[in-house]
Amino acid sequence: MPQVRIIAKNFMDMVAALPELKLDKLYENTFICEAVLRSLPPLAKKYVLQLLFIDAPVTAKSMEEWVLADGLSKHRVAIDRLIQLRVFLETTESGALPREPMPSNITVRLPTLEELDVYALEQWELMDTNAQLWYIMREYISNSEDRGEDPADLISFLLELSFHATGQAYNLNTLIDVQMHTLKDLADLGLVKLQQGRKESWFIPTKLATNLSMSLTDSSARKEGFVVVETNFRLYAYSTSKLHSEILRLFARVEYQLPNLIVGAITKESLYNAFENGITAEQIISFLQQNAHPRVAERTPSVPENVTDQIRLWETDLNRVEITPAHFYDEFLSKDVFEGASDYARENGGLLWEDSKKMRLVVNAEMHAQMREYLRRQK
Amino acid sequence: MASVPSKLYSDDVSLVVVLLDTNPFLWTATATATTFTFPEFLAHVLSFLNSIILLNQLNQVVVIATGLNSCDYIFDSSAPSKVEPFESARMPLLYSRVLRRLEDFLGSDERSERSNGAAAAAAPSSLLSGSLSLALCYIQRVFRSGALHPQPRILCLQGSPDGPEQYVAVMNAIFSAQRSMVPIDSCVIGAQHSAFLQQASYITGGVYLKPPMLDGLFQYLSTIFATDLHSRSFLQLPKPVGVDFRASCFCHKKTIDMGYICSVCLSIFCKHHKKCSTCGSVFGQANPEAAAAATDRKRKAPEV
Amino acid sequence: MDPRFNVAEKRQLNGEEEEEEEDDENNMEAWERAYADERSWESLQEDESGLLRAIDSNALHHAQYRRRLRSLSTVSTATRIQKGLIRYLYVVIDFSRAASETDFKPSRMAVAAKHVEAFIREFFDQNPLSHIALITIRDGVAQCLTDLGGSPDSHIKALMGKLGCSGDSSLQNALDLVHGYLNQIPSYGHREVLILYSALSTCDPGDIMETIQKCKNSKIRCSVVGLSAEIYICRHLCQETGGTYTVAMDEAHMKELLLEHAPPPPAIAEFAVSNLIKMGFPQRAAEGVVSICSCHKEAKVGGGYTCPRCKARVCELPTECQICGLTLVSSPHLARSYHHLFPITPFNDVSPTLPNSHKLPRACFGCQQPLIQSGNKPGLRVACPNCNQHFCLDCDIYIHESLHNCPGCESQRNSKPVTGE
Amino acid sequence: MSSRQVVMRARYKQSVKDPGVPGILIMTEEKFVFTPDDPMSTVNLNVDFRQIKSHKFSKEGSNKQALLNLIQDSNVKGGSYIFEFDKFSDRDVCRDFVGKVLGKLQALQSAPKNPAINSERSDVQVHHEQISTTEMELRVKLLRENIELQKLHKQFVIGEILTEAEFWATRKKLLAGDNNKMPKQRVGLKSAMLAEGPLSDGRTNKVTFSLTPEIIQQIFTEKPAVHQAFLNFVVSGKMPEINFWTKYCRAEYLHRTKNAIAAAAEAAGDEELAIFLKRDDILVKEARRKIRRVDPTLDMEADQGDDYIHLPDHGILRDGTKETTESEYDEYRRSLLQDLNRHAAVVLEGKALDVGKGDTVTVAEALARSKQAELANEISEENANQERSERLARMAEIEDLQAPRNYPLAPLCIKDPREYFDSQQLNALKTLGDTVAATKPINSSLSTVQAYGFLRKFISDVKERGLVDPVVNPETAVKVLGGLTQQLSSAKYHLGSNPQESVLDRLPHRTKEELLHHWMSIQELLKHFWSSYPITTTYLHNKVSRLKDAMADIYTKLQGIKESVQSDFRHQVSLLVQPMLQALDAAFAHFDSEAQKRSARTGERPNGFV
Repeated sequence: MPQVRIIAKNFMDMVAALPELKLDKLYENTFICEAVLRSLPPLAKKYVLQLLFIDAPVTAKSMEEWVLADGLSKHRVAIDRLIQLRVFLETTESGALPREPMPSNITVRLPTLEELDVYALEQWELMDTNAQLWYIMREYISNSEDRGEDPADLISFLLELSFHATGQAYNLNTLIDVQMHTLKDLADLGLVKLQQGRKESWFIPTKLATNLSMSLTDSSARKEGFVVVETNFRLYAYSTSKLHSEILRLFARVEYQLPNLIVGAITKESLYNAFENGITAEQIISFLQQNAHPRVAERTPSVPENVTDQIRLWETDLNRVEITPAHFYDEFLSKDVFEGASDYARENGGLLWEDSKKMRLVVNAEMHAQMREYLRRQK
Repeated sequence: MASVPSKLYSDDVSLVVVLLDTNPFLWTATATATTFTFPEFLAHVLSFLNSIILLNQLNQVVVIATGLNSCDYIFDSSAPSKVEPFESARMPLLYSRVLRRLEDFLGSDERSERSNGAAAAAAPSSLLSGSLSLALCYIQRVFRSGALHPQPRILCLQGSPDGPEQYVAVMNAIFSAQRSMVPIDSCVIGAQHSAFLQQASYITGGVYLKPPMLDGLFQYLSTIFATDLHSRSFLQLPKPVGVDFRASCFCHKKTIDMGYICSVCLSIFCKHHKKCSTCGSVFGQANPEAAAAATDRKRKAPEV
Repeated sequence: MDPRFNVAEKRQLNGEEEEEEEDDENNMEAWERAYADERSWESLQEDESGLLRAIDSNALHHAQYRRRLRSLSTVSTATRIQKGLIRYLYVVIDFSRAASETDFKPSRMAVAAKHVEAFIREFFDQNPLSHIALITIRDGVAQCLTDLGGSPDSHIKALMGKLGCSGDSSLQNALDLVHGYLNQIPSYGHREVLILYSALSTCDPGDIMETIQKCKNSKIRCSVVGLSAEIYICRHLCQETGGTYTVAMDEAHMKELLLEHAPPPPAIAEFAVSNLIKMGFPQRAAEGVVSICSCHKEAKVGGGYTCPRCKARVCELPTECQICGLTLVSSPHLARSYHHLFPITPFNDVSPTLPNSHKLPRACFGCQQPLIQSGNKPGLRVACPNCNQHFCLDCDIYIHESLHNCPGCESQRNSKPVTGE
Repeated sequence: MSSRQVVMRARYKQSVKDPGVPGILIMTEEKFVFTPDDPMSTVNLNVDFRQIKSHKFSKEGSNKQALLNLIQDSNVKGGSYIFEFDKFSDRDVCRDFVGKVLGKLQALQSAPKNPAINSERSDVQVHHEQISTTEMELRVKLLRENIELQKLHKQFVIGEILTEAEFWATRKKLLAGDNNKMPKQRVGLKSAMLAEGPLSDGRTNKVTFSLTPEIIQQIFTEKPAVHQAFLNFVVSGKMPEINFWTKYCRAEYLHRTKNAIAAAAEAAGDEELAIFLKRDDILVKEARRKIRRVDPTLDMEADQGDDYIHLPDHGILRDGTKETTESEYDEYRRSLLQDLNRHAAVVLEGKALDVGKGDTVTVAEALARSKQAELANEISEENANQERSERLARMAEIEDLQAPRNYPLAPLCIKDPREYFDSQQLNALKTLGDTVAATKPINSSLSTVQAYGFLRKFISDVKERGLVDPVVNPETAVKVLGGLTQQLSSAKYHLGSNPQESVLDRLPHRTKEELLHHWMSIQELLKHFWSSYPITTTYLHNKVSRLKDAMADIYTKLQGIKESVQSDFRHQVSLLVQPMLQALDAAFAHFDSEAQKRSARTGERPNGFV
């Protein structure tokens, strides 16, 4: 969602933002090195790799030899990034000296597990989970100093966490208490799941945690969609997930639910519920679009235009009523008094409503004084 | 007919299928010839595999052994496998797994060697056609896996000479790869060039390279063959040497730039024959000039 | 007394009725009609656990494919047979009134055009040495859209430019026209006509039977893909000339039927005339050579090929030399067709209910996909008769339709399917 | 030899001042024809050159008009024809042509029995092509629109290297344009007409039939009686056509309403009408002869016996109601089936519509004539019918009873597929600088067992000791990277600054144009050259030699360009010219070799051409 996009570009920006010393300190940690490597743009990755065993400075020019005409911009970006992260160090003779960011032994990770996702996702509804995650982590880290923690340590711990195999149980007592403390918070965020054993206890990283190290491209978060919305506002969700059905209920009327199919309709009422809960039309639409079933995802728009438009319209409908403080006058002595009053009000552009039969007026509050003044004069 | 879903979920997420030439003669031979030994080779390749996986969490590596008598899958980074209780301090999991499977494979390969006599001794070539076919099947499966899949490419680490009997099969594989837009990179580690791979890379738009300094193999791999397809559109990689697409005739085996093709079996002859030596069909129209004339008439030649 | 009234009335009544019917049509919402036409509910399916899922098109597709493969192989497996590798194919598209029917969405015409494009591409992919020409039928006459040529794009461009349909259809006129052209082509070429026929009748100037005989005598193999219903005259035509007649049930089916004509057909003994064809194998021009290519009339640096006979420069192969008309190919182009000479045998179904089915391989030899269903039951699979390796259905299709190698056989030193008879 | 005609756009003017009439001037050896663009215009010249005594023309100059004035022989009749041309170049073409023609004519007049010229004239006739003016105009249009084409045309046709015919023969596509160049296809008779009922507005008693020329013609072909009647009444002028058709329609109407009694009644009253109402007796006469023609699969009447036809809603009968079967009205009854049969028969006879034959009378007469002809060759058709009916008999068989009639397929046996490898791979390797043969067996003293043993030992070593670290030592790494980079940059340089910008554009405009023009002319010539082989006629022989000479002097011109261009472009130019020269050389070589072959052959073969 917009505000998130703006702030939390990605984790590595923060790493890059760290002072040199802290950064260099981070690089002593294998995990950080790998995380950094992964966060790089494709070209940069390649450069790092190909300079891995080069210990002498390499001239920038010789690097450019490899770049095609239309690749130059990307090339620049990559190099800048590398220098920014102090992976490359510029040396006087305008070359870049690579440092070794990667010890040659790093483990292979395992695929992630369904239920953990769900567990994690329960904390995160409509918005792009990673986006929110970064949003929060960023806050968490930036005010870590206030809590008297070293952001560098924190970062390194987070990254380390991100390289733990998802769904593997790790013993808690391997951790120092700062980390323990952090871990509790993370548990609330759904990054890890704590498990109490008889005497020992473990923590289990979820997918969110392992995603930490990935830079914030939609790609990393994107998964197969499951929702089909049709021009008649009906909505079919091919999903077994409780979570999904819950999310849908937020803004759609779920009509019936088969083992792996949720059928609902987007109605004015259902949407008003959503709006009342502070969910915006944009969020709903983008949710529908992000999770469009592959079949419909091919099409553009993946969600029928008439539906998206209607959703927006209904939202604006809410803001249609405008409130004007006013005064209500009745029990006029005579017809002509009443008409005089109403004319007066009309002339001064304060008349909001009149009922000449029952002789009633509603006049803008600003005019109340004048009205009173006028009426007194009539007497 | 496989049409490739172009939608990819990240620019550089790649699937690299590595075809590893495990022809024992190759290594024993080179062991005598050059200083580059099998262990070194393994070291280079393994750390290459590792770095590929390292580059992107979603990257995927599959290793297929190209044996003398058989081909088989050696390693698949996506395959679920129970975590080993302890990881040997000496090397990461990936390495040990690959090595173990490789050992097993060699065993079975040798056994099948025995089973069908000294076939291999006769033909020193490893079964490239087999491993290529396997790789392509695997890649098709990845394509089927849905709209979101890593972008696949094949890397042949080949040292054995080409096996003539595989020609048709290899060409078929190459064309199928081309059709599904899977580039075949070739890194020739043998003593001589491979015409198979040269064509493969040229036709599928991959890179063909025969590293002059084998002890720098990793450098070649990381500099050129590690480049994901996305980046290849911005980078310049070694151009394929202009492939000579002329043919040589069946009759004298000499290269020709004009010749006669049998319309039935497409065999090539440098001069006109009465009868096709390959498929034995007798050519109805004795005079090729007449045939040529026919085509001439087909061309909008001036009628007079 | 006047009878005319009744007549008139009757007619009027009919008129009204018709209109009412139309109204019914219109009453449907667009989205409703979409369902009514596509009958999408038919493609709903429950798996054993009662879960709803879109129909397993895979299994169906495979089934169809098997049927096709068998029908082909019945002839081909027994003894290896010649294929028409060098084809001269006229694609005739019926753009008569009938093609504007909308039972195919958006219309027969549009769908036909779309799939003909796909077909043309596939055709040249499979028959690099062959030629195609396009013919359309409108207003009872056939018109030549493109002449025989080897470049897919030019055909497609012409076709897309000439959409729109009207008038009657005339099979005879089309056949006459084609016959006129195909009679001139060299004898070794395989003369074929592929007709996409929408109409249910043909409005001919004369006796079509004679035309059919004419085609038969000049060895033109006519095939028809019908879009509406089977028509006697079409079947007769195909029978007489050794072609095939199929009628498409829906768009997907039509696509399949079309693509069946992409691989070269088995050569009919009495039709096949073998001959030597003069061809040139141009060399790639060395880098740095500058020359004006005869196809685009612009200076090209390096690249391109030089015609060995007249030294003209052409940009890509295969092609016919602009200047001297020599057929120019590269050896890979020939190689592309080799798999037609060495087809791989179809795989056999493996019934999962074998006595010792638990011993069956657990994964597809080709792609490693598990062949075990839930509950550890062996899943659907096929086996290669030569190497006895097991494959999943997807690989089966891929292997036979694109790869043309059996990975199992290729992964064995012995039993090369390729070598010899 | 000279080109046989000149076609130019020009304005014909009465006087020099006169703005003149735009049109097309076609000059042949005998005469010149001027056809104005505006068809209304009265100016239409068709003048024999013999009437022309001499010609004048205006001086070339920017502000001057390009005029050509053909002055008539005063003793035939004075006056002159003035033509203005758009360009002087056009004018000169015509002027030269006129000059030639006049020269020739004078020569003829002076010495009518001059054998040389006669022979030349005869030679002239050989390839004189007759072309319609429309064709002409099309060509002119093309020339005007396409400057390059014009250049070529001027250079070769006017330059007498190619004849008009040859020049255009290679451009059939251009000429064809949209209209397809196949013999005009005929449209079949629509069966729709039978179904079409009368149109009736429900209110009045009016019933309207619509008769188009097609329908009328179809009526004639399908209803000989009507045709006959038409000839008798209308053509002979006994009855105005309109009446005739009204009667016809009335009859039709009665038929359609199946009102046999009414029909009978009306027929009694009106003998012309009767003709339409009664069963077509000409048909009945023909029937015996015709029935042979009728495709049994199409004989609808045949299965009228089958009772399902009489089931309600069967639909073949025009209306559901049962046929009244009083025999005396039989002849006034006509079933749809008869119509259908008749229609089928006509279609099979291959009588197609050729619309635009103008008024019905001519149509009718034409048809009558064709009928006569038909009767004449009736007998000759006998056997044709014979085999047709045989074929029909075969078709009539029930599908399922027929034997599956798929053709035997041609078997294929291929000895050794390795052949294919050898044919394609050996030289592919050569280019890679491999001197060794493709499949050099790896020289290995070891047995397979040993070999495998070694390998496995290696692996176990690695497992124990781990990998060599660092995998690559920095020096090698640097060397390799440097090497690769080097290789790349060199390749880049080789490709030139950027391949997008064409070499041509860098050249000075004049040179570029010149080169392109030469290139085009070479293409043109070469096309003609190669397409003339194999040489089978004297004509081709001459043509080829003509072409060869033309190419020869372009060759020299090209050389000239190479010299002329200033030094800094010389390289590119020579690069560009090189391929053209090669192409020409190839042609020359071919020419010579062929010539030798022929001269060799002429020994045994008298005519000398194969």
